[in-house]
Amino acid sequence: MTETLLEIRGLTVEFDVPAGRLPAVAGVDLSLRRGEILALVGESGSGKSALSMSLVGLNRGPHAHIGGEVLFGGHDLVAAGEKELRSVRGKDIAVVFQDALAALNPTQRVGDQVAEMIRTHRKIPKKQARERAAGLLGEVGIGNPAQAARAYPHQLSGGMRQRVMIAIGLANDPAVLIADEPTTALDVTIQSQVLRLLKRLQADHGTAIVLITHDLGVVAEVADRVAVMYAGRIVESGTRDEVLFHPQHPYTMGLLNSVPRVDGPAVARLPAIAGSPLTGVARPPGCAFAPRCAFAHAACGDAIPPLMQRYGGSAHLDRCVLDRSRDALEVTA
Amino acid sequence: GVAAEKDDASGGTTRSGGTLTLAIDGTSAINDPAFYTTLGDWMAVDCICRGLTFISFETNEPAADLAESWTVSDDQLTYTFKLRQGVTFHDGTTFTSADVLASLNRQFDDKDKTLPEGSSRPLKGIGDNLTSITAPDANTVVMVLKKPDRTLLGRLSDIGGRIISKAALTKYGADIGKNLVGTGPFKFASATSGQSVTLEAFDGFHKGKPPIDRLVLQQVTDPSTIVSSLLSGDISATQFTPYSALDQLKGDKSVTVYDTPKSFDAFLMMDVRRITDLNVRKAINLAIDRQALITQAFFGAAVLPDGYTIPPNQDAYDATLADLSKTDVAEAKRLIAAAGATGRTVRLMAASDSWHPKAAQLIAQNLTDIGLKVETDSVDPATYFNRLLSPDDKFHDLMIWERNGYYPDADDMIGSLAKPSGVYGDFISGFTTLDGSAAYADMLFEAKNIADATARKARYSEIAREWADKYMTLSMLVCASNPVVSGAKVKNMNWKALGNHRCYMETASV
Amino acid sequence: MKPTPLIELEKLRVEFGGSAGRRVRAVRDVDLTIYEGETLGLVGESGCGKSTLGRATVRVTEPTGGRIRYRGADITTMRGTLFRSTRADLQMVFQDPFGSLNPRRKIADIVAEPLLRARGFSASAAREVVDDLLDQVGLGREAGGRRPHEFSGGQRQRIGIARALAPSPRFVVADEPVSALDVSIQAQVINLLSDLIRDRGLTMLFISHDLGVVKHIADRIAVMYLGEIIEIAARDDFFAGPAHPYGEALLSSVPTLSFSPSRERIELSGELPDPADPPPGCTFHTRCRYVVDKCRTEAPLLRTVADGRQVRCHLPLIPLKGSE
Amino acid sequence: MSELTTTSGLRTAFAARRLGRDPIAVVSWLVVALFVLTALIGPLLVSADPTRNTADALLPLGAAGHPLGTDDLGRDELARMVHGARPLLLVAFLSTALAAVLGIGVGMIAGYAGGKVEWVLMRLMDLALAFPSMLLIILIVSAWNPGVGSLVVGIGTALAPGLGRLARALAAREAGRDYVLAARLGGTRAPRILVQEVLPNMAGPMLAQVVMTLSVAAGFAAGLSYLGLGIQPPTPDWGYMVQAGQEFLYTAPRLVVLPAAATLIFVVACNFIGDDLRDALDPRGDR
Amino acid sequence: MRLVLKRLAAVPVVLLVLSTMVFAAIRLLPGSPATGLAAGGASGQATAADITADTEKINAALGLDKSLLSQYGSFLNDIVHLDLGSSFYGGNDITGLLGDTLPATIELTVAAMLIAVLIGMFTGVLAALRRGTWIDTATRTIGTVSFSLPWFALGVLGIVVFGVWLRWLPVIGRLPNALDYHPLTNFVLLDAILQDRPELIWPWLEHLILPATTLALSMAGFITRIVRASVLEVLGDDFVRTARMKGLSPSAILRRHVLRNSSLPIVTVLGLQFGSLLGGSVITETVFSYPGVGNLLVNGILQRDYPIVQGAALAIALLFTLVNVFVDLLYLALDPRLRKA
Ligand SMILES: Nc1ncnc2c1ncn2[C@@H]1O[C@H](COP(=O)(O)OP(=O)(O)OP(=O)(O)O)[C@@H](O)[C@H]1O
Ligand SMILES: Nc1ncnc2c1ncn2[C@@H]1O[C@H](COP(=O)(O)OP(=O)(O)OP(=O)(O)O)[C@@H](O)[C@H]1O
Ligand SMILES: [Mg+2]
Ligand SMILES: [Mg+2]
Repeated sequence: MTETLLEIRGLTVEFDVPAGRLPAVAGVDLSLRRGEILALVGESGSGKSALSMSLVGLNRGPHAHIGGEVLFGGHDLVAAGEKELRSVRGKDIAVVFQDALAALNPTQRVGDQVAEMIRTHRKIPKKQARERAAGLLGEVGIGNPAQAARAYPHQLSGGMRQRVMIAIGLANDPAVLIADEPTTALDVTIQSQVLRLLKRLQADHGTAIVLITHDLGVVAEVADRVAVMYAGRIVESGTRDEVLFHPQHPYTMGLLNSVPRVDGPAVARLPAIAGSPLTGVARPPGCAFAPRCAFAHAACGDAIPPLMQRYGGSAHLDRCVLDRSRDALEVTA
Repeated sequence: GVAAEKDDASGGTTRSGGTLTLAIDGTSAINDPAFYTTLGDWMAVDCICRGLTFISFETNEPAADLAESWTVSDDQLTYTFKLRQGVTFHDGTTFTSADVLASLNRQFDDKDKTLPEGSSRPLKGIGDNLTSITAPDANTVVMVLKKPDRTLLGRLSDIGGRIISKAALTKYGADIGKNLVGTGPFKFASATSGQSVTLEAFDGFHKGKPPIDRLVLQQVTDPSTIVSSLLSGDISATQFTPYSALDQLKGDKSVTVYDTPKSFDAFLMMDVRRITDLNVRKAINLAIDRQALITQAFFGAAVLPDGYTIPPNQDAYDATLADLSKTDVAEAKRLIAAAGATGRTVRLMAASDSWHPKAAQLIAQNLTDIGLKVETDSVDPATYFNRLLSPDDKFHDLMIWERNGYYPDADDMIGSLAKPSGVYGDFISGFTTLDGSAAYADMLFEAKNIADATARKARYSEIAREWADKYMTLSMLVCASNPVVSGAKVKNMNWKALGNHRCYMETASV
Repeated sequence: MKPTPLIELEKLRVEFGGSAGRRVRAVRDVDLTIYEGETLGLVGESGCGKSTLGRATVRVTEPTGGRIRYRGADITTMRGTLFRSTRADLQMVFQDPFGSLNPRRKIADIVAEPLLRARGFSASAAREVVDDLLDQVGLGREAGGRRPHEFSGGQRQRIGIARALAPSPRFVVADEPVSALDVSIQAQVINLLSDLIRDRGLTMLFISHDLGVVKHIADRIAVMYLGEIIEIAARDDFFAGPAHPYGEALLSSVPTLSFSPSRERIELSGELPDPADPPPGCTFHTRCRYVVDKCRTEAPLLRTVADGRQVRCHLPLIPLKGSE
Repeated sequence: MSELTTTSGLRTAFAARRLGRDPIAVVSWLVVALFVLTALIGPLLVSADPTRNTADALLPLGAAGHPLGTDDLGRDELARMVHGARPLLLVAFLSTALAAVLGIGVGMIAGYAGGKVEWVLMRLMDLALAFPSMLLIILIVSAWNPGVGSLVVGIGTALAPGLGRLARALAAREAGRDYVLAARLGGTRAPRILVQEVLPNMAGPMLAQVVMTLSVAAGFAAGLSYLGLGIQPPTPDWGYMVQAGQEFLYTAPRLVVLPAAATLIFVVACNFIGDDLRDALDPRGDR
Repeated sequence: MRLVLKRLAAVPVVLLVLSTMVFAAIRLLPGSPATGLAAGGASGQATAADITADTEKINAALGLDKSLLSQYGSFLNDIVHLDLGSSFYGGNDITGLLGDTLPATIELTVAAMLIAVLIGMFTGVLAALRRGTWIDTATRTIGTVSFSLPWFALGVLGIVVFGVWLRWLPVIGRLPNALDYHPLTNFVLLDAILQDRPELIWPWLEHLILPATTLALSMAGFITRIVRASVLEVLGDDFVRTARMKGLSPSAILRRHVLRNSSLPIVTVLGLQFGSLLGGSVITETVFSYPGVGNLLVNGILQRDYPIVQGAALAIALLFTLVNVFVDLLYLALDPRLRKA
């Protein structure tokens, strides 16, 4: 549980957009350890996908500018050439995308799509790859794997498709699996099936998973560690229990409070965060959350606060300059 | 290049083999002397079948062909033809008088069983004048006429007079056009409508097997393609060359341009029912700038119509008629003004192919210049025909048209143009509605039978002058040629015949 | 006080698709009453027919069969001017904050449209109402001069709400109005809706697949499965314990923010069957853990159980009324 | 269309910026403007009569008084080129307008109405599309007297279904949009919905397609005149001039090249403009 | 399978309506063939009475004197019996004529299609992959220009350059006249194999190159544009990202994922474009004196030969319909999503 697989240092991702240069990821330091599930949470546009895609250069392009370091097995993936990255992609680091229907080739049988993943990194005969693919489909809980392997994506239900995506992700037993909102498009009943599957596979294979989600319930369910993102930066990180039940950053607190919960009593008004998330090109000089923060004072606007440990465990970091009584802000668990 | 002075059919006929391709205007793949479809199809008939007489267009006199000789009775009514012996048809049968009767009967009798639907019988007129046609023996045919007809021998050389194998007629009946069998130098091989007719040299041709192996008549409709394919060698020869290309072709060594006789009439028909005032018609005639037509519409391949409707290559050509086609714009203007026709609208119709639209534009200009208002209408040939022949057509007052001499005789030109009951006199110009027109039928009949050539020519000139002076239903534009061009390798081709849309390729080689 | 029915659906049916072979029966003979002043939460899995039911209720989708009554009057086949003015009483708020506003029109025009068309307001009279509305939904009246692309998702949803409220409707169908929004924004919009319901005495059909959201806004809950209503219960009763095995599974699947995530989960096997080819008998039997033979052949009826809740199950988890 | 020009905000500003960015497109806009200008006022500027025959036939380029020489009938080629722009542009614009009115009208109604109305209208369009346009136009045009009128009707009718298809697809997409539903809920009647909600939102791609259609129509107009089914002589017209000049392909190629090139340039420019409009107005282009 | 049958079942209906339209359109053409026929046959000696009589006789023979309705009835009846009537000029059997010409047109248009697709695919993919570079701009510009080129201009240009100046290629016809060819299927390539006459192939190709390329060039420009757009669209699709995530090389992504999916919109366009190809063949065949249906049609129109125009128009429409059915089926084969039913 302690070996660091992936070390992210000062990662920045910027996109050229009509209005200028958009800092989607504005300097992120993060590490992923072997076998853990790290949840990356944050609202839409906070840079979760941009961060994770840049790990394996999937968002490289003429209008994307990626900076910083991503150290994996002693190599810096940010500086790595396309060719080198190709040998990492799918083999050591795989990705499960959110919209499985769009992410699967509509004109190719799913079995072949799984087999292709295998054959890209291991030179084995087609037939063998197909068998292995069917095996994988069985492993991700598809009832009749042989038949499903011959199906086209549209012939499968949403849950099935997501399982196929996961099968593709796990095909080469990668060390890291990035799951970008793997259950957001699914119904709750299916979502719980898929989450359980992920958890089981992670346990069986020892894969480290970066789970991207904006659903705090999902985080509570499966994550070992949590990193909360806001406007391209990590504002708080720590173990699941530390972040969810002893949040330090006002944003995390606000987020937790505004979730309408099924457990607990119905309330007349949800404690919402005012305003809307920052997604534009222009960023304030200080704390990006300050304009929405109920506790903000003058100092918040001066400089971007550093991510640091203040209370609780040594690995519980947050990016807030406020010194205040935690008890007053405690979330009722 | 230009044809050398003496490059004729008279050269030696050594067999060269090979394929000669002629570009034609079109083909319906029906080759039947009693059924007209296109000029091209009749060129094929010309090659497959031969008639009792033959006009080579080297001279204007009918010569013996399948009839070896003939005698004419003193009353000019009985013609006795001695048939050539030892001639075989392409199907192997021997040529006899029975074939002659069977073939000519298709022209004379509209009830003949072997006539296809919609057939046209070019020799119908001979049939109407016929008392009997009999075959006393296998080698003799006797025709007895009602009234004398000096043009009979000439007209028998026409396409309509071609002799078909009786056996084939019996076998194919009305379908003979798809399987024509004659005695000509080429036998029918295959044909596809809209594309080509393929003929093969006939070993048993009575004047000897032609030098070439194969003759293909290939439809090429696009004028620029005709020029290009002559230059590229895809086409061996054609008489459908666009006039505008002549200068260029003359300068190109890969082709030969022949100085074809100016044998067809280009003219402007006037509908007297619409342009009722003779002086207006005369003014129109005087207004036309024929020199401009020669240079701009025919690119020099035409001459002034000095003989009125008789082209210069014919015996009855009389240059003293030149004043009938003179140009005098001042006089024309005066006539128009005097008739009170200034500003009047006249409609000018022309077909949209070949030289017609260009002539229409030039003439429209001339007529505008004398104070008329002209509406020009260029329509495709089929529509043109329809309008021309439709008695209640409201589209035209003036029509540009042409007449080819299919056999070289004045009767085929002025005879048919001035005849009041003919197409030209009736449908087109309404000449038949004018006082005194009826007399022209008899006058023309009488003239054509004058035996003495000089007297005949004089009579034709009189008729022409009077017809023009009194009626002016037809304004001659020019006498023009169908410009024949061939590839430089083509030798000994009868280009004079080709210039009259007649196809005699038995001596040609490639 | 006995509640008065505002909307009554009788055997409402909506089918899609042309030829007989593949007709999707999206809504199958639904009987439902929505009472004056209440908010009815409609939940169910994706594709079960929630939106179709909502749309058919206000007749943006024409029902294939059954009746719709509004304040006792049958509006199922009503046409013409009368219908247009009646329907202005019935409005909708849509899910997609981007697709539900015409990008080429000004906010004020969008919101004023129903006033001008259905209520016969003059332009200036409408303008006043619009300004008030924009203030009420928290955008401010100066927003009226701008166009949709200048607003964020949450703001657009407020515009959509303002438009729906413009003709002073009595009944609003809110079709997943917050599911496209981020949690922080979602809470704002839910609060806004609750306020409006309270202040204006609105009756609402609130469609959502998020039980948490429904819990905070609805008075009663209706659960839909494959085109049918399988359970209707008062909010608190439902969350205390659903009467239908499906409701039970649904509720237990929701991931919760709790210390002990390992609370008992009822895992449903399989997924929603093809709505063009629903299973015989009880449509839920293919995934039900309590299934008995009867369920496979005989379709259960919607019956009333204790507390006045209704459930469509042969073996409801709450005893049938009177059988206690 | 006015909707397009009045739309303020980012989108239009962005679109306007794009419009000017591509140099080929800028040139194309200028070319089309120039052609339209030529057709409108050009004839007033050249003094020579384009239909006046003279004896000076086939004068070469740069001949005295005839900068572009003369044609086979001695008419000033410059005057003919300038006057010849009119019929082509007239036919192209009118037939495109006809196609647009027919196609967009029918397609929009079909796409919005759906159901049986759509089925019937679309089958009608399919029928027209079952004939290659050229065949359809030839059949229509040859049934009338050749001229501007029959060309416009023929080309307009033949090109309408193409626009109709797109219009239907776009209208159907819009018809499914929630804001259309909202308008219906708000009591807006169908005709107003079509004009106010649907049409402005399909105007972008539609406009691009209409400009493309303009180029196709110009091509057809020239082609038909070339076949002799179009504008009749002596009226100068580029298509007919190409056909009439083809005789002189080897001797006076300019008689073909000038009108053919003018037609080509116009058609190409329309296509580039269409491309440019599509890029600029296509919502996907905003990404 | 059901979809396939459904598509095929619609063909007769389409044909019926097509024939009706053709029938109606043809009757709108001005002028009657009968007077033309009569006039053509009439030598200068014929009298007006002859022509009137002939015209009536011809009209009766052609059935043109009957009411439109009864003409329509017998027309439909004949069509059902695959009898398209016979030419007014000499009674050639139209079915036979189509048998002669249709294969030639199919050869021409299919060859043109192949050339166009090859060129268009190559340049389109290239432009898409090099998006925004000068290659892209150049390809698009050339594509647009060639797309705008009128067929007649291209054809004439080809003839002048390759036929007359360079003398590389023949400029008219389908096979050399000197060659003996006895059609079996009338598809030269097929016959060359069936009759074991390989010497037919080169002359055939030689004659095909110019007209087919003429037709193809303008279409290639169009295909380039479609391919470029389509490839760009697919390149932006999520599954391409998945393929990249798998570590596939760009060329493998192109081959295995992009091409097939981007061919879908291209295929639909091809069906429609085949129509413009057929329209273009009318002009191209005339320019090259190529013995196809287009040529037949133009002749028929110029001669007012209704049965030929009717037959040729029907054949073209039929070919077009069949190609579109084929395209639909191809689409079904390429896109498994449509096979759900
Ligand atoms: N390829 C791109 N080009 C331009 N901008 C981009 C691109 N990808 C992402 N962005 C922008 O970068 C910011 C961060 O996007 P990202 O997709 O990482 O957000 P996210 O946290 O994953 O949000 P969501 O929950 O909606 O998936 C957003 O403002 C987005 O619009
Ligand atoms: N216009 C339509 N045409 C054909 N089928 C439709 C149409 N609208 C909906 N359906 C089908 O009807 C069924 C119910 O759809 P509906 O949109 O009502 O479900 P829903 O419960 O709202 O789902 P979601 O939660 O995904 O919005 C689905 O199977 C859907 O595919
Ligand atoms: Mg994301
Ligand atoms: Mg829905």
